Amino acid sequence: MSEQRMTQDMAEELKDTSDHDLIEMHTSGEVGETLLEVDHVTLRFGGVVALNDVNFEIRRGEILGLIGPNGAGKTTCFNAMTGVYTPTEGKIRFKGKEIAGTKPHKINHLGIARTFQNIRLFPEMSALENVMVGCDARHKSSVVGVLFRTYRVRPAEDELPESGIRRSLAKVFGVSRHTLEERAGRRRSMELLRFVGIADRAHELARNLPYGYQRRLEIARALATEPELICLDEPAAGFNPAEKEDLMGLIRRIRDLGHTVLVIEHDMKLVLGVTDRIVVLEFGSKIAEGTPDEVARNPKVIAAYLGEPDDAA
Amino acid sequence: MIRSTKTWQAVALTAVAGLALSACGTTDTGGGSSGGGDEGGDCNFKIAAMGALSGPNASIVVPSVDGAQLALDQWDGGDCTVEMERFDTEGDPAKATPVATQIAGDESFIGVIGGAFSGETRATKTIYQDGGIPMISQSATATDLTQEDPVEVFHRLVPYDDYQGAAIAKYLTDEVGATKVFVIDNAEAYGEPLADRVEETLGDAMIQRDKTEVGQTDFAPTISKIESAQPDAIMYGGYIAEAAPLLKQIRDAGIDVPFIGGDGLYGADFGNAVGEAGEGAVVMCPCAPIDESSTFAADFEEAYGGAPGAYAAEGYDAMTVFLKGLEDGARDRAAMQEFVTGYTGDGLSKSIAFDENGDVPQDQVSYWAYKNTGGTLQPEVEVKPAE
Amino acid sequence: MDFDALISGLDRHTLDGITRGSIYALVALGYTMVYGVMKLINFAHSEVFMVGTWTVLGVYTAIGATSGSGLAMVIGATLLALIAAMLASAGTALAVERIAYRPLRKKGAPALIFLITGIGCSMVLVEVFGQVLRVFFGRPFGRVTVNIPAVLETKTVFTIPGVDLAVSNTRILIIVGAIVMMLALDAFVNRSRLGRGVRAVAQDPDTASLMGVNQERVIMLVFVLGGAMAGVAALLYTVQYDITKFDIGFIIGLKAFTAAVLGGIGNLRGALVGGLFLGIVEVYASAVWDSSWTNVYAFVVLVVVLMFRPTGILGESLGKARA
Amino acid sequence: MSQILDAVRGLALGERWNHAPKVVRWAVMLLVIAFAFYLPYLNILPFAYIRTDLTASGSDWASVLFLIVVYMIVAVGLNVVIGLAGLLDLGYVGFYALGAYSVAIFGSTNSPVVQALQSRFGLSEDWAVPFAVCIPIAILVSLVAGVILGAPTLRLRGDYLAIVTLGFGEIIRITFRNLDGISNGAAGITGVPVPPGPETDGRAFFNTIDAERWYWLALAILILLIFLARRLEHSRVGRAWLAIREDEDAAAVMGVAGFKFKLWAFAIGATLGGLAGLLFGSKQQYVEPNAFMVNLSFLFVAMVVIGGSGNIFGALLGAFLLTYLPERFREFVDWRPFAFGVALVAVMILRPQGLVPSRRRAREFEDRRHEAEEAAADV
Repeated sequence: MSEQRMTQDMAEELKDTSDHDLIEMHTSGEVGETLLEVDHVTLRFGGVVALNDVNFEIRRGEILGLIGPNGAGKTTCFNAMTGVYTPTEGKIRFKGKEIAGTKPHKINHLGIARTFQNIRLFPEMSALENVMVGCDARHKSSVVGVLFRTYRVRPAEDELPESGIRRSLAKVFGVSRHTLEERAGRRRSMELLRFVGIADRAHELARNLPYGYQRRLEIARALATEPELICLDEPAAGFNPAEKEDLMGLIRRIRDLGHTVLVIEHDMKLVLGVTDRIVVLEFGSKIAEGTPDEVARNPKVIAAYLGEPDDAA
Repeated sequence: MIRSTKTWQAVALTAVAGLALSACGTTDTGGGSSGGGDEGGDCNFKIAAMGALSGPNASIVVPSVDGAQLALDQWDGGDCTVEMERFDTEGDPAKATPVATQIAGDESFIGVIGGAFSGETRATKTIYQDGGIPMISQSATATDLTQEDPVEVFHRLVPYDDYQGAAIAKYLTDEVGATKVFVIDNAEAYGEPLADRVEETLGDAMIQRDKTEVGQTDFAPTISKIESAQPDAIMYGGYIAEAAPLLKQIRDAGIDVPFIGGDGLYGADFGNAVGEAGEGAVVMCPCAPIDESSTFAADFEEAYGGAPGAYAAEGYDAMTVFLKGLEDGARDRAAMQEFVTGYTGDGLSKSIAFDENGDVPQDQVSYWAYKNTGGTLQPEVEVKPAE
Repeated sequence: MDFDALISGLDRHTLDGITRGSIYALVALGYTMVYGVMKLINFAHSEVFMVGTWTVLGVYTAIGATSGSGLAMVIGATLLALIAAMLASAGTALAVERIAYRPLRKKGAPALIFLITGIGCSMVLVEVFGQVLRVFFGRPFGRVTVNIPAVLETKTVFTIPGVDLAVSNTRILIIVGAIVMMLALDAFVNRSRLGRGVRAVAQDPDTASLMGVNQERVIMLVFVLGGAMAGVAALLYTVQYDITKFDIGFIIGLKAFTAAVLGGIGNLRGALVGGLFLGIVEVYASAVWDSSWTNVYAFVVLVVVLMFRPTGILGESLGKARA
Repeated sequence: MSQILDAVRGLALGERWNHAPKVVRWAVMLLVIAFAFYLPYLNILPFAYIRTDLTASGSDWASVLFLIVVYMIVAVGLNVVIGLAGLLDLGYVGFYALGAYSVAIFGSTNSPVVQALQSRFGLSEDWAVPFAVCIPIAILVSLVAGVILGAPTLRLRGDYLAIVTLGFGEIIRITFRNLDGISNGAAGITGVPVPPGPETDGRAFFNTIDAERWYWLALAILILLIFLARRLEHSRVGRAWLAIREDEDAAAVMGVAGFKFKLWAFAIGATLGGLAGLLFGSKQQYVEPNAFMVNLSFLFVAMVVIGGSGNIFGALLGAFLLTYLPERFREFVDWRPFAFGVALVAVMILRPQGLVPSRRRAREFEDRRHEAEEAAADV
């Protein structure tokens, strides 16, 4: 769809026709089964041990928190899980399949998406386009298909154009997959923007959005790739308490859509408030694992966070 | 200014002729100018000079076009008004084709002087053939222009490179007495076939061949090949820009054997570029020394402020042939074509005639070896390769 | 194909290659320094070199130095030409920076714009010598090759015993000159306070400016230094080849840029390694085959090296190494 | 100049265009296209002054128009590579050369390859690969060359890619120049075939004199290509290119197969370059290696950048200006390269975002300028 058309369609899109069907995850797996497995992973850089025999799992449908003081190895662990680093020892498996050595975009296709601690949007694309890039990850139209509209599909009744001739043509020749995907991607992206609460500025360049919007846009973009596991890297960084409260709600709603959520966070209060389970790292080793209550009572954890059990950084 | 009013008229005329699009072909503007010719009797023509008038190779072309202009200025046309228009191609075939299409489409042009280089001539001769306009080239020497798919309209005042290669080889064996010649070329459309032909004619008298690159200034690999080959003469097919550093490095390496090049080195620039290292270097050229009794050199110097450069005499001759055609009553392209093809007469550079391909007849092919003496090229000996 | 010629004359070809490569390396320094600090390919740098060669000609003409002048004249003229060429080239580089790049920097233009502007500057400088100056002053300006008097006449100084390799005075001057200038520059960048500023900006412009390094001054400095090195290259070039021409910078610039990338752009020692490597490869290959494929040799080597070492032989060390 | 541009901006053409009804937009577009086809005959004052054949020593207007359109095709292709995918290709002339040489090597009876085929299979001396077959050959050759060049080099970072592609362009030219047995070496190949067509006035339909037919052919192809390029731009593919240009790592994490799409950009660019070369070689009926020097690559990049990188219409304008102006002002002969250089620098300094930047790029530019100003103010 052309840039010009966007302006015309804007009004229609802004209408709040909340339609969760569009963005709900439909997975075949069962809640509670192991989704991602960090199996005794050790990671060394030269002589430095960044991760030391870390071992935990993420179960489908839960919100898992990964916490630890600065330099505990949270982000390293996170990067290993998303394929940036390959473990020196041990395995990381996603749905039983080892992911070490898989290229980043393939990992995304497997069903893992992430956000970045220091926001990395596509600054010169609009918010909507940012999310559409995410949707495109699940789309199939090829360069040839886009150019010549070769791949035709028989559209469902409600996808047919309204006017007479076009409708008959579409009935006879079908509609190109590109057109359908484009239309669906657009609607889904708008719905996601609505879901994270920034639809009002969908057509603004990402770089011009306020900080909070950018953070939420990153989440929308990651959700657009239909991930079974979404990893949020310090999503509350720079948020005020009210925003954090909103974010907690958003994280729960993400889980309700059918995603499994991994949250890496500094902020104990947020993590304790939103997660189902928590893994605590310190100096590259796992020191505790359990429900928020268990973890909050764990003396090792309290020692690690000594003096700042309510880290509001 | 006059021209622009004329243009206005022409444009207005065609504009009035209206938007009857189908009626105006591509020649509409040109047709207008030729219509304007009616005001000065029936002999009002233009002659085009096409070549590299700008760019790095302009110095080889501009003197010949100036020479043509001089011939026109000295001509007493009687009823005839003839203008010469200069068309710059930068020596680039791609830029030459729009020019050629323009000239061929404008009926007021009755002849073309050029193309100056072989590449642009190759690219445009079919256009001129389609337009039926005779061309006389002052300096395009590639063999294939006339030897492979020749066109009727093409004529040239210089013999083609096969002869030049033979002339160089003949000079090397007869005048230098060389038996071990090292042949170098610049891998370009001019130098390579020339060197090929030298190699062919020399036969066993050539010991080694090497190629260089245009724009190259460090010839160390070639020098070391020369050193180990121990030749008694060196031939280079290429242009001045590379010949100058090459020759300097040959001399710096202490190799003192005779050095000879083709007409790509001909011109005052050679002496300027090569300096003292060029002393005694020989340049073979199809250009005969201009008759001392002629006032051409003086006239040229007066008009253009410098000694006649490369092919100035040929340019002068090319124009003269067309002007003689007009004197003879040729009033359209076909008549001019017929006149040029059958033309014989003494020119400034040589006695002029064209064979069936538009070439210099074999028995008239003649070259001169020029020796670089004190920075200028002095005629040394005439070489007739066809004998 | 003639591998015997290569093997039998290996010493000779290596010396030829080092000579050729020394000039590449000196010119490559300009590309590499500017790139290291600004992440910008300065396409006008080839013309900075070209201006240097004309300056040498100008100095020789002005003081009447010709080949066969006395020893005092030779040394005096060469030194004067060296200084003048360094000044002229540095001045040209600085002028390009001030007139063309600085306004773009102020407007925060993307890299591509700098590139096109550089190409434009290069065209302007070429045409100044090929056209503008010719119109006003006539010869020797114009689009023809011009002889520069061989003030320092080529003489064999000594022969390396054993391999029977004659080494001439001009070669010694080129190789020693290039290496000395390289070492001096390297020492300057690594030891001096100004040099530290250069490295700081190369590594992290933001932090550097927080630390009080004046970025504008550093940028000026690298243009001046790179230009001066091109001036040195210009003198050495004229000593060896005795000519100049309005468009002489193009091919040297192309090769020097290739050399800079080959060695690791942004890395001063990389420029030296890349230059020498490229020079030697070209000469070796030309000895085995012929020179009409020179550019193909150069670029094939470049592609092969980059495939195995994506940031060049020595990597990018003036700035931080980026993945 | 900027005042004029501001005045033009004041008309808010873009806004009006966007709010105009679809019918009006279509009508205007059709009118523009019709006008483009009519251009060779343009003789109405004062518009006729844009013609290049009015002054003495001018060149044929239709031929110039043809060259402009060929370069526009190049610009559309290069815009995909540079403007959209953000890959700096300084060797684009290589693909242009490949297109031209493909049709010459397979379609001309003077080509050594055709002659070898003739003698090998006992074919007549008039036999050559038909023009219609040469087109897919040329497209395929350039496409494959794009992939072959892209596959090993696209993993390199931007500036490295620039020099490697530049080298590629040179390698292509030198190879064609040196391989006498395939491309007839430095002399080039004459008799490059032209598209078939009914004979008129005893000449082939596509001949060397009636250049406007070539122009119309090229224009039709250009319009088709613009249409296709816009389809790509506003699709999953175009978004992937932009995302890669913006932040390649983030794009990969979002599931964009960076290498694949970069390779596609390269291959599409190469194909368009080859197609333009094919048209050029065929109209010229003669190809020679010196027509494909490095400088042409720089010219191509300048076209895309000066018009406004990332915007097809900017690239078209750039191609038009840089081809047309030197032809229109032929009377300045030797001053043209100098003027060209000065103009290039001046335009870039005065309007670094290009003459018609994409709206996206323009915004980006404003922001960066503010940043630069703020940074300057801080110091």
